[in-house]
Order: sequence, then C-alpha cells, then structure tokens
Amino acid sequence: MSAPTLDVTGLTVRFGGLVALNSFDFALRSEELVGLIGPNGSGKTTFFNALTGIYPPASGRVTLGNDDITGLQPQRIYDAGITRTFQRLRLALSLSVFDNLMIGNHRNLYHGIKGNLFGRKRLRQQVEENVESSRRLLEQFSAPLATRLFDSVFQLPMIDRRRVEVCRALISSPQILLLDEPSAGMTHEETRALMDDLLASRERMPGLAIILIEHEMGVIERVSDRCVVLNYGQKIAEGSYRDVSGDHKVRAAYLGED
Amino acid sequence: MDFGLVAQYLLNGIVLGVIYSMVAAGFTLFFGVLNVIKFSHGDVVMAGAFTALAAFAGLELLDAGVGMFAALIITVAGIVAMATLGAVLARMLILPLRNAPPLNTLLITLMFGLALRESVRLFYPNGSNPKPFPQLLPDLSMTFGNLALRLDSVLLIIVGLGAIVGVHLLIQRTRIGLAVRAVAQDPETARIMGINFERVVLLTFALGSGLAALAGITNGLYYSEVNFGMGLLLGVIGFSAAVVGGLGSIYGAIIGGFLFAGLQTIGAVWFAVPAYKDVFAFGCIIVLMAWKPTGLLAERSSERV
Amino acid sequence: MSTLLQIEDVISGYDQADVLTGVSIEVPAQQITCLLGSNGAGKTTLIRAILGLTPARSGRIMFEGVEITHEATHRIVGLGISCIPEGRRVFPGMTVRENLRVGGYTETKRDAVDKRLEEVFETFPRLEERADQLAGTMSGGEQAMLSIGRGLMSAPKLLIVDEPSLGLSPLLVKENFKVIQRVNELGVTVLLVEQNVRQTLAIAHQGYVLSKGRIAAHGDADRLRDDEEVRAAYFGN
Amino acid sequence: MTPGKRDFRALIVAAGLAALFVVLFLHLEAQWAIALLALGLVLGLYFAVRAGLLARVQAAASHHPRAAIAINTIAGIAIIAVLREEHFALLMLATVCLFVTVCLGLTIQFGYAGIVNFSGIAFFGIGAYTTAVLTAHSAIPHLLIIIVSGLVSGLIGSLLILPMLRTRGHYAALVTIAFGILFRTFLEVNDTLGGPQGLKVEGMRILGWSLNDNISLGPLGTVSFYASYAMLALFVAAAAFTLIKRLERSWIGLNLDAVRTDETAAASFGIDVPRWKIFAFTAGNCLAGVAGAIYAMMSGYIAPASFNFGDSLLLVSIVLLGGSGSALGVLPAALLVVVLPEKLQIIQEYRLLLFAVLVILILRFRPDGLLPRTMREYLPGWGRK
Amino acid sequence: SSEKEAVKIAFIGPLTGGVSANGLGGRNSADLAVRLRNADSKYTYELVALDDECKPNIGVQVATKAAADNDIIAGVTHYCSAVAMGTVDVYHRFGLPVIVWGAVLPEITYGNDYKEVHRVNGTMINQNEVAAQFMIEQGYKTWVIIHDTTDYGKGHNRYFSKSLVAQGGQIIGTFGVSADQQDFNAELTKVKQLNPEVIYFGGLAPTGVRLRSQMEKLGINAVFQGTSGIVSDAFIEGLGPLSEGVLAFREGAPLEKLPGGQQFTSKYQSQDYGEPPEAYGAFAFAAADLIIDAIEEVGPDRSAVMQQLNSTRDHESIVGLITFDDRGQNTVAVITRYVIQDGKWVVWDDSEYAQGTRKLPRS
Ligand SMILES: Nc1ncnc2c1ncn2[C@@H]1O[C@H](COP(=O)(O)OP(=O)(O)OP(=O)(O)O)[C@@H](O)[C@H]1O
Ligand SMILES: Nc1ncnc2c1ncn2[C@@H]1O[C@H](COP(=O)(O)OP(=O)(O)OP(=O)(O)O)[C@@H](O)[C@H]1O
Ligand SMILES: [Mg+2]
Ligand SMILES: [Mg+2]
Repeated sequence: MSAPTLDVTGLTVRFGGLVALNSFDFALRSEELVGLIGPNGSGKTTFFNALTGIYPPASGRVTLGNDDITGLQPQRIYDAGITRTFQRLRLALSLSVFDNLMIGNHRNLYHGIKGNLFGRKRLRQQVEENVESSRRLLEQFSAPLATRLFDSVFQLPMIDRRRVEVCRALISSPQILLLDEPSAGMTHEETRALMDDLLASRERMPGLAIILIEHEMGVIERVSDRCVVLNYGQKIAEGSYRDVSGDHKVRAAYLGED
Repeated sequence: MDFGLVAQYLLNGIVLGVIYSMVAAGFTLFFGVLNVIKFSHGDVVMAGAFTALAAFAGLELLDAGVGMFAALIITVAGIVAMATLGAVLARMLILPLRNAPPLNTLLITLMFGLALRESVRLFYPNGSNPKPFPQLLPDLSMTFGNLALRLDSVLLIIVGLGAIVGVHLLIQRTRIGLAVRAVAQDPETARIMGINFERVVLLTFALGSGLAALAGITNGLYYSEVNFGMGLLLGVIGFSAAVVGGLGSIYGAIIGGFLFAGLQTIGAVWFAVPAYKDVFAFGCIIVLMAWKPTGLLAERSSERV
Repeated sequence: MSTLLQIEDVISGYDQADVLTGVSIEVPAQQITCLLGSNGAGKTTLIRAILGLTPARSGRIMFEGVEITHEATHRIVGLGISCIPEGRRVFPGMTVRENLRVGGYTETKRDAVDKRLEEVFETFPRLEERADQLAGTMSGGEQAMLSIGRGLMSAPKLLIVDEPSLGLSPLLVKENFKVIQRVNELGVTVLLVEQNVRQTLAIAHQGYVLSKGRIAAHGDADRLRDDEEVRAAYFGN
Repeated sequence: MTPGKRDFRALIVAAGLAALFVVLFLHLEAQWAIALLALGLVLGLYFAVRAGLLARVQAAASHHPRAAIAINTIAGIAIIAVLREEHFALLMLATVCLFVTVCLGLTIQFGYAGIVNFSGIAFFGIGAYTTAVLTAHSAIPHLLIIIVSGLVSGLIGSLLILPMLRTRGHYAALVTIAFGILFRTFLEVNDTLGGPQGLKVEGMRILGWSLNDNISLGPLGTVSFYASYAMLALFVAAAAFTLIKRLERSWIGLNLDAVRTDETAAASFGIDVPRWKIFAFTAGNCLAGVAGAIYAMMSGYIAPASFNFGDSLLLVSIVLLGGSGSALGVLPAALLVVVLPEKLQIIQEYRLLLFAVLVILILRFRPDGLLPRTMREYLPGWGRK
Repeated sequence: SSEKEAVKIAFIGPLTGGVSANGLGGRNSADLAVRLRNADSKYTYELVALDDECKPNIGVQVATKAAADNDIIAGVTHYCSAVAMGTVDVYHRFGLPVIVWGAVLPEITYGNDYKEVHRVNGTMINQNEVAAQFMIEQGYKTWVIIHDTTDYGKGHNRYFSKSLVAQGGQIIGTFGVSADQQDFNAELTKVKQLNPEVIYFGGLAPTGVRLRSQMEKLGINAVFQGTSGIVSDAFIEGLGPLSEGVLAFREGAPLEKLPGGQQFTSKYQSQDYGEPPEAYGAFAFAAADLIIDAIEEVGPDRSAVMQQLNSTRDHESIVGLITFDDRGQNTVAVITRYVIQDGKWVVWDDSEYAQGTRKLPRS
C-alpha cells in the first residue's frame, strides 16, 4: 500500500467559542475514495474549508506528500493539486460554461501579459485545445451539456450546474478532489448517473483521490472505499461502510436507526 | 487653551456630528433595505429645508410665523413632503429597476439629485441665491468665558439624536423593522413570508427621506441659512460617515457622523489653512478603511463557504 | 372532502419560455398531496405560480374557493398559505431567532409568535442552541432545519414544502417526514415536493407526477407506489 | 457573396452610418435639426434591433475584430476630414475620444475586475498635472511625457492599493471618493502646483512640429489644429480599445471576471486575487493618466476646478450608460454624456435639468445600458461555432 | 431699411451651478443692452449665451465654440477668474475680441499681451488698495482675514494683505476656507479668541452669508468687511437684518449716481427677467454696449472691432468712464464704498454711518 498522499493531524477550527472541527486526524492515499459523513453541522464542510485555505486552522498540521501545506493561501493549495466543489454552488453565473471550466483550469493556462495581449498564437492554441478537452470532459457527464459549452451558466438547470462544478474541479487533473454533497437535489437516478460518470472519470485520471461528503447512504455504500464519520467536530468512527454503518454511535447520531 | 474654548469646539462638533449622523442614518437605511446607495440623499436634505422655508412663507401670510409652534409646523411640513417624495422616487425609479445592477440605481439617484437641485435653483423664487432661514427657536444663550452655550443648539442636538435613536428602535424592535430587515436580505423570500415588499420599500424611502428633511431643517435652524447647493458636500460626508461607521448599522452612522465632525474640527484647528481640514478628514478616512475594511462597527459577517 | 387548493389549466414560465403547459391539480383539505417529477419538470415553477411569484399566464388558481390567480404574493400568503422554499433561502444576515420571527410575520400577536417559537425550538433543539447565530454562517443542514422551522411559524392552513430534506442527514430526513406528518395530523393541508420518492409516498395521501410541464399521472399514494409504469419512468428504483 | 464579404459590407455600412450620425450630431446647431436627428436615431436603432441588423453587425465585428477596428478608425479619420475646418466640433470629438479612453480604463477596473472607482477624474487630473509640470520643467519629448504621465497616474494610484485590496463594494467606493475629494482640495489649497489658478500647458510638439498650428492646405483651405489633436486622441482611443478587447478575450480577462464574480471561488482555483486587482486598478489609472496628459496639452490650461467629484461621477455614468463591462457601449455613452450638454446650450440654464432627466429616462428603459456586454469570444468568429 | 444685417455677440458666464445667480444676472443685462440697441442700430444684434459652469474645461469648450463661429464678432465673457485665465489663449488664437465683465484676477489682462482681451471692471488690486486705506482711516487696527481658496479669495487675500500692512494695519490671523464649506464654527471659534476689530472676507455672497450668520451665533463682535463678490441683493436677502453694517467695495461708479445707471435699473425691471442683475450686471451691460458701439462704428469685423475697442478712451458708460490701457484693462478705477443700511447697499458717503448717526461696531 502506498504512503498517505494527504496527512492531517490534530486539525482544529474555531468560530468564536464554537469548535467546529476538533483535533481531527485524517489520512488519504492515492486513488482512494473516502466518504465523509456526519450529522448536519458536524464540521464536514469546515474540514474542506480549512484544508483549502479558506478558514485558517487554529492548530494542527496538513501535509501533502512531503510538503507542509497547513494554512496556505487557497491559490497555493490549488497549485499543489487539491480542487473542490462547494456545497452551495459558486459558479460565475454570467459567464459561459467554457469560461467557468477555464477558471478551474487556471494552473494549465498561460497568464503572461505579453502573450495574452500581443503574441496571441499561444493563446489561440490553448483556447482550441481547451475547447476540445472541455467538450470531452463534459461529454463524460452529459452529452447534451457538451453542446451548451458556450451558453451562460445562468441558463442551465440546477443539475447541469452541478455537473459544471464537478467538471471545473476535475479539468485541471488534480491529485485530490473534494466533493461537497454533489448530488444534493438530484433524484436517485440522476445521482446514480453522476456517480457512475465520476467513477468513470476516475479511471481516466490515475492517482486521483477523492473525499466525498454525502448524505445519501446508498451512494456512500456503493462508491466509497472507506468512511470517516464526524460528530460535533470530532471523528467518531472510521472504516468500511459496513463497519461504520454498524457502529452504534453512528447509528444514534447520524442514521437514526434503532 | 482654556476650558471654554475647548467646550465651544466640542459643542460645535456635536451639533455638526448630529447633522452628519442624521444624513448618514438615511444612507444606512437605504443601503440596508435595497442594497443601494442613494446619491440624491444630500439633495433631499436640501429640498427638505426649502420645503420648510416655503411652509414658513405660507405661515407668515397667515401671521403665524413665529416661535416654536411655527418651527414644529414647518418641520412637519418638510418631513411629510420629503417622505412623500421619497416614496414617489422609490415607486417610479427604484422599484422598476430592482433587477438591474445595483450601481444603476446609484446613477439614477445621482441624476435625480441633480434634477432636484437644478429644479430648486430654477423654480424656487430666486433659488440660486442663499436664503435666510427663520430663527424660530428661542434665542437664549449663556456665556461661560469663551463658551457661548445656545439653547437652540441644545434643542437641536436632542431632537436630532432622538430622531436617530427612534429610527433605530423602529428598525430593531418592531414588526415593521423586522420586515424591513428581511426585505434587505432577500426580497423574494420576504414576500413568501407574507411581507408586502413594495410597501416596505416605500416606507423605508419615506422614512429615510423624512430623516433627511429633518437634517435639512436642523441645518437651517442652526446656521440660519440654506442654499440649493448645501446638499452636495453634506451628501458625500453623510455617505462617508455611514460607510466608515459600518453600513447597515444605525449606531455606526452615529459614530461615523461624530467621527467626521471631529476630524474636521481637529483639522480646522490644527492646520494654519483650515481648508486643509477636508484633506485631513478624507485622508484619515482612507487610512481608517485600510485598518478597518468594513467600517468601525463592522457588520457581523454572514458569509460562509 | 373539500378541496382547499385548486389549480386549473395553469400556464406559466420565465421570460419567453413556458415551463408549465397547462397543469391542473387539486389539493384536498387536511391531506398530504405530493408532487413528484424529475429535475426541471416544473415543480418549483408550479409552486411559484401558486404564490404569485411567477404569475400564471393563463388558467385559474383557487384557494378555499376564492380566486387568487392574480393576487400579490403577500396577500396570498396572508390567506393562510406558508411555504418552505426550494434552496432554504434563510435570511443570512439575521439571527436564527429573527429568521423564525419573520416566519411568523403574518401573525400580529406577539404572544402567539412567542409560543410558536417555543414549539419550533422543541422540534429542532439545534435551532435553540444556535438562536443567536447568524443564519448565513450555519451549516447547510442547519439552514434547512431553520427553513422548515420558519415555515411552521405562521400556523398555515396550507403548507407548501419544496424539497425540504435536501442536504439533511438521514436521521433528520426521517425526523423531517415525521414533522410533516405530525403537522398534517394537526389539521394542516400539505403540498409536498420531494425527490425522496419512497418516503414521500409513505406519508402522502395522494400525488401527482409532473413531467415536462404537464401532469403525467395522478392518484392515491398507494396506487402511484404500485404503478409499474410510473415507477419505471420516474422513480428508477 | 461569401459570408466574409457580407460581413465586411455590413461593417462598412454600419461604420458609415455611425460616422454620418456623429458628423451631423457634432455639426448641427439648430434645435429642430437636433431633435430630428435624435428621433431618427431612436427610430433607426429600434428597427435595426428589431430586424436583427445590430446583432448581425456585432457578429460581423466579432468575426473580424481587426477589420472592425480598422474600419472604424478609418471612419473616425473620415469624420475628422469632413469636419477639418470646424474647430469646435473637432475639439468635442477629441474630448469624446479622450473620455472614451478614460472610461475604457474604468471598464477594466469596474466592468471586469469589479473595482468601483469614483476618482477617475483625479487620475485624469494627475496625468494632466504631470504633463503640465514636465512640459514646463523638462526637455522630455512630448510623446514620452504622455506615457510618463500615464505611469505616474498608475503609480499614485498604488497609494490606494492597500485599502482597495482590503475592502470591497461600497467600502472600496468610499476610498476612491475620499481620494478624489482630497486630490482636488489639495491642489486648490496648495500653491506649489498653481493653486486654484491652475497651470498653463504648452501645446504638444512631435519632432519639432507643433500640434497647435493650423495646417494650411493651400487652395484647399486650412485644417484646424484641433484636427491633429482629434487624430491623436482617436488613435489613442483606438489603441486603448484594441488593448481592452484583447484583454477581455484572453485568460487575463477571464481572471478579472473570476475576481469580480466570486473572490473565494477564484482564489480556490489558483487565481491570485490581489495581483489581478492591482493589475486592473493600475492599468485603468494609467489609461486615465494618458488621456489626461493629452487633454492638458490640447486645452492648454488646467485648474483644480476641472477635476471635481462630479466629473468622476460623470465618468462612472458613461461606463454604466454604455453597459457595465461593454467596451463598445462606452463609445455612444461618451458621445452622449460629453456632447449632449453642449448641444443643450440652446436651453441655457435648463440644460443640466434636461440632461439629468434624459439620463434617468434612458436608465429607466434600458437598465442594462445602451449596448450590454456580450459573451466573451476568445477567437474571431467564436459565436458561430 | 427693414432688412438689417444680423450680427452675433457672445455672452459667456456661469448659467448653472453654484454662482449661476451672477451669471444669469450678467446674461440678462447683456441681453438688455442688445434689446435696447436693436431699436435703432445699423445691424440686428443677436446675443448667443453660453454656459461655462464656472469650470475651466467647460469654459475652454464654449470659448472655442464662440471663437470658431465666424458669425460671432465679439464676446462679453466670464465671471469666474479661473475660467477667464483658461480661455484668453483661445480668444487670442482665434482673434475674437472680448470684454471681461466680472472676473477680477489681475493676470487676466496683465498676465499676457493679448490685444483681444479687455476688461471693463477693475482688478482686485484697485479695490483692495481703496479698501485698506478707507478702513485705516476709520481707525481700525486689527484684522482677521477669511478667504475662500479659489483664485478669487486667494487673490483678494494677497492684495488686501499687502495694502493693509503697507498702511500700518495689523493682521492677526488668516484663514483659508473652501468655497462650498457649510460650517465655519471651528474657524470662527478661533477667530473669536483672537478678537479682531474687523473680519475681512474674500469670497462670494453664498459663503459670505454663511460666515456672517455663524459669526453672529458665536457672538463675535466685529466689523464685517467684504469684497465686490458680496455686493449683491442676494447677500442682503440671505442674511436679513444681520446684514446691517456690512462694508464692501466694488469697482465702478455707483449706478444710481449716473443717469445711465438709473435708466439701466428701470429698463431692467421693465423687461421681466426672472433674476436680478446682481453686482456685475451693470458691467455686462456696459461691455455689451461698448461692443455694439464699436460695431456700429467700424462694422461687423473682428479685427476692426478689436482695434476700435483698444482705442477706447473716456467712453461714457453706466459704470463711469471707460479707458483701456495697453493691456485692455479699464484704468478708470472708480471704486465705490458701500455699507448695508436698512437692507440696502448704500454708498458710504450717503449713509448715516458716514454722517455719524449710526455707528459700526467697535468704532
Ligand atoms: N463562518 C462561520 N461562522 C460561525 N460558525 C460557523 C461558520 N462556518 C461554520 N460554522 C458552524 O460550524 C459548524 C460546522 O459547520 P459545517 O458547515 O462544517 O457543517 P457540515 O458538517 O458541513 O454540515 P452540513 O451537512 O449541514 O453541511 C456548524 O455548526 C456551523 O454553524
Ligand atoms: N429563473 C428562471 N429563469 C428561466 N428559466 C428557469 C428559471 N427557473 C427555472 N427555469 C427553468 O424552468 C424549468 C423548470 O424548473 P423548475 O425549477 O420548476 O423544476 P423543478 O421541477 O422544480 O426541478 P428541481 O427538481 O430541480 O427543483 C427548468 O427547465 C429550468 O431551467
Ligand atoms: Mg456542509
Ligand atoms: Mg424545484
């Protein structure tokens, strides 16, 4: 088994008096898909935010490979190869699907002033390449969506917006993908399709590891290699879906059975 | 520097601060409800003062133009007229544009202010010249050394602060205020909760414009003079005060108003050329904004990811 | 049994495009009526049409026998309709308590509002814990709770619920359905939109299936649950 | 006819009509003629929009961006040639071009990066004052002075960077408002830069040739010296326009849009938000400074009273009237805001009132501006894919 | 002949904005001159009025508009000094003869050698020399100077200070304030402590009104001495009874002392203009009149008119005799001393103050 790609130790996040994430330990290996579950307000999204540099951690340490990435700026985290989706969509609604994807592909684009304004050969080449790759990526999720590459996101139905968000996070070929309830508001069928597409994409991106926050237990059961359960900011269980779903603490706090 | 002098500066500063605060409170109110900057606010202040002046002319015809009673009547007249004007403005220009980018509202109110100013200049009898404002408050004053403590100043401070605090309580403590704040956050959901969106907007504009009129009349009573251009700088300063204090908070508006008055007074005393006081005050504002980017009484941030 | 809400041939939509192309449904009093359908079928649009937010271009909407098709939203709500809107839509800059108070806006008596506040806090203890937190800083699921609580504040005759369990934990989803059922048992008519078809049909009395802006099927909950065709087409599982 | 040829024809016809309109608008003085012209414009535009002609022209322009700019520049030159003897019309034309330049700068700041700048005229003024000082006290060639003035504007603007980076929205707006007022008051109170009386500025000289001389064409008459300035201003505006368009259609434009729409999301995808804000703010101020420099040399005299807060608001008005973020929209909006009050001179003291009412009406019925921004097209002809 | 040739004359002044009262008064007065003369003249005169907003950039624009229009033979131009400073180059370049009717900064005529530029009103130098001398004669010793920071206020400060110190007056404080400022309490509190005998104010009526009324509220007991900028009905109207005893100085002979002046006043009133002529209306009238005289004499030709104007010597006008020096400046520097008595500007020598029946403060 390969060494952990991402290693989190003792991560703590506070909002005033509230400890939203309490001394959280977590490890993620290459190609692994970990389901992160827990009751509402248990700190799942906060974990993503602390990881991606949006909230500064009060204490703790995060390493990616051999690099310490604790408390770095969001853009540095992205450069290091971690991308995410947001629980509440954060797309630029007035921009086209393509533009939104290209925001996600920032790392692979050329941002020099000279080349962008004057010698535009390179720009042209990059645009053409990226139109192709965007279209291919979208097609993996939804063929009709791929034909709307140049429509504004505002015109898309919610479900397609979610797809665009996932694609935006995938297009730069990250090492780690953080998904925050990607299937919220979808029917079972749609959720299943999205997950299938996601798994298919994973096949094409060797090494991609995913952390998935999800309240739909069927999904977690089907796709996750391992589960981590949070409650009141603390890890209360970890292991395979079967182990975790059998844990009585998890059942009481989260699943609400027995 | 002797005590009387310091007290005099303080007193002047306080009256000035009250006037600024009243204007700032209006800005905060509009911002709070529709997320718009209403740049015509300063001119509404001016128009309020002129309406009161016109009402006074009317009273004089009836031979009733003296004393506190007349002051009360013209104040009410000014407030009612401006409140109506505010509601009409909201109805005709602000509401139809509420789906347009917010800066468009800013521009449209700016132009409305210009139109208002030019109208007073052109259509108020001899409107391009300064007008004396009647001295209606009791002309009593006591002198302590260098301090001339005037009763009218004290009255104006009390009325002004009372009005601001009253508006604050209205917004924070009443059902109407709750509706106003809900509309500010999300108009559509507010409607789903059974709130009459239009009425709330009209009400807020009426309230803010009424407050502006009061500021204008206070200004007139205090300086005994009004002119059609008085709203220009007052508007900018009121906006600055509202922002420095922290938009959306009425107490912020008060703090901002007094801060601005204080900075100007200090600037005027400190510099050999008092005209530098505005350079000083606005310079301080820039520094303050770098230090406290969302105002002194920062809004509690409700943003999360 | 009387019909509380009746919708006849409603056509409605945004800008040029019609989303609803002639929808008729009836919501009987005291019952739970559910509205099913895939993403983008027009469920939310129908609710917006009822509330007068996306006004009907033609057709009629009657509440308690009174036509409300062209009324203003706040009037419609004032008649005794309460809505838990899609996407929670809490007031982010107001505290939890203030959000709930806005929910009780149509109630003018302060005591009554206070009493209902107590009841909501009982149902969702987490809200009481966080009564003074700004709603915008709450977690996704906490906001969903708040939205539901807010919808219960006005003691409506008709409660319209649009995907309330979105983003809620399994425990809370169950809790949520229980709450809706309990509310209904207290005599409130419910119009429920949900993706969670199985659990929805378990508590609903009857339902409509909406597809591409039309009613594709309708009937008692049991019938819908068993109808092979409907299952295959809309529920998938 | 091939689509290419059809495009060119559409572009040429559109540019020709626009040029004709500008010439008439600048030239006509009689009240009824202007009213007729305005009516013609409104009707013409209405039918052009209805028949989809406007959209076709826009598509054609996006398909051939270089040709579009070239054709329009030629149309501009043609306007200058037609008006060659009319000093006043040329002065107005040059002023419009300079205002277009400033407002394109504001478009980078506000339209793309979302930074509101209420002190545009101050940066224009910094360019003007820099030019006044440099022409009087240095031997730097005038063309270079224009560039230096732009840079100085950008540099002084960086004093505001820290508060601008830390604040947003209305709070940032306040910073610029404060700066604008401070700038003007400072110039007026302080005597080192001429105080309230202002400064005289030399006319521009390029390689020994003074732009302040009329050009004699022998028997063909003389060309107004303002034609030279109008030409210069036209080229500067065209260059600024080209740059802005290229900026918009590049990854940089995308970065700026991302910063405007959602800073958190932008940062989460590697975009260096402060860097692009500084870039946009500085670039915009530089453009304002360049325009100010040419304006100073052209008008020959500058004073603090010309750089009021109200003038900054006028600049913002142009950007909003055109349609926020729409480079093309700046052109008709600038024409309107600069020339219309002049045309209204006939009604004398009522003109500002009427101007205000007209702007209100436009905004009321076209809330997104005269020519709202369209989708980004990275490459020519993108929209037809 | 019924078909007289039409000749255009430009009028430029601030018709909108803060000092528009003066601009409108000037325009009406120039218009009056044209109307009166059209009755019997060789040409039909037409006044083209343009608004400079009291802003230099707009001023240059409209000056170009007027100067580039070959039908316009001459112009009556500018109330604001900063605007006039900016536009003289334009008139020179286009060869348009103009007469400044209100701007008082000396440099407008003396800062250049342009034959096109003339001025009927005096400069602030003349005014302040007389003012300083007069006040010293009245026995005052200590002054505080408050001036606005426009070129008008700053210039007055400069020239008055110079004259006053030269004649032995003592300046115990100088305050520059901005023209659109509303509140002067901070400055005046300082002034109160300095306790001067006279407050000299260099600025225009609107600011002057504010200053004077706030002085009163703080209980400052001093003579209020103003400049030509406050000699207007607006000042008195704005202050009411508080205006009593305010002193000011203005170039030109008092209207009511000249036969033409009285006629001007009555004719002006009979025309139903919406606005009063204000302090400089008479100068605008005189300037327009002078231009019409010149055109009648030499015909509608710019350079001929310019030469005609340059040679103006002892020309009778409603503001007294006009003689232009080699810079085009009217050198007959009659300065009239005014005091406000019972709500009217009264020439000092005719006032009860001069006769000793009323007393100024502290005298
Ligand atoms: N910016 C903030 N300010 C104050 N409290 C916050 C903030 N962000 C999150 N919280 C609180 O921290 C706790 C954890 O929130 P988080 O968003 O991580 O929950 P979650 O596990 O993602 O829940 P859900 O499943 O409902 O999305 C919640 O109680 C929330 O109210
Ligand atoms: N504001 C809007 N403007 C334009 N079209 C819209 C708007 N809102 C929704 N639509 C379109 O209307 C159609 C129906 O949307 P609606 O929200 O009613 O569906 P829904 O059945 O509620 O779906 P979901 O399950 O996703 O909530 C969709 O195709 C959507 O794209
Ligand atoms: Mg979450
Ligand atoms: Mg929906």
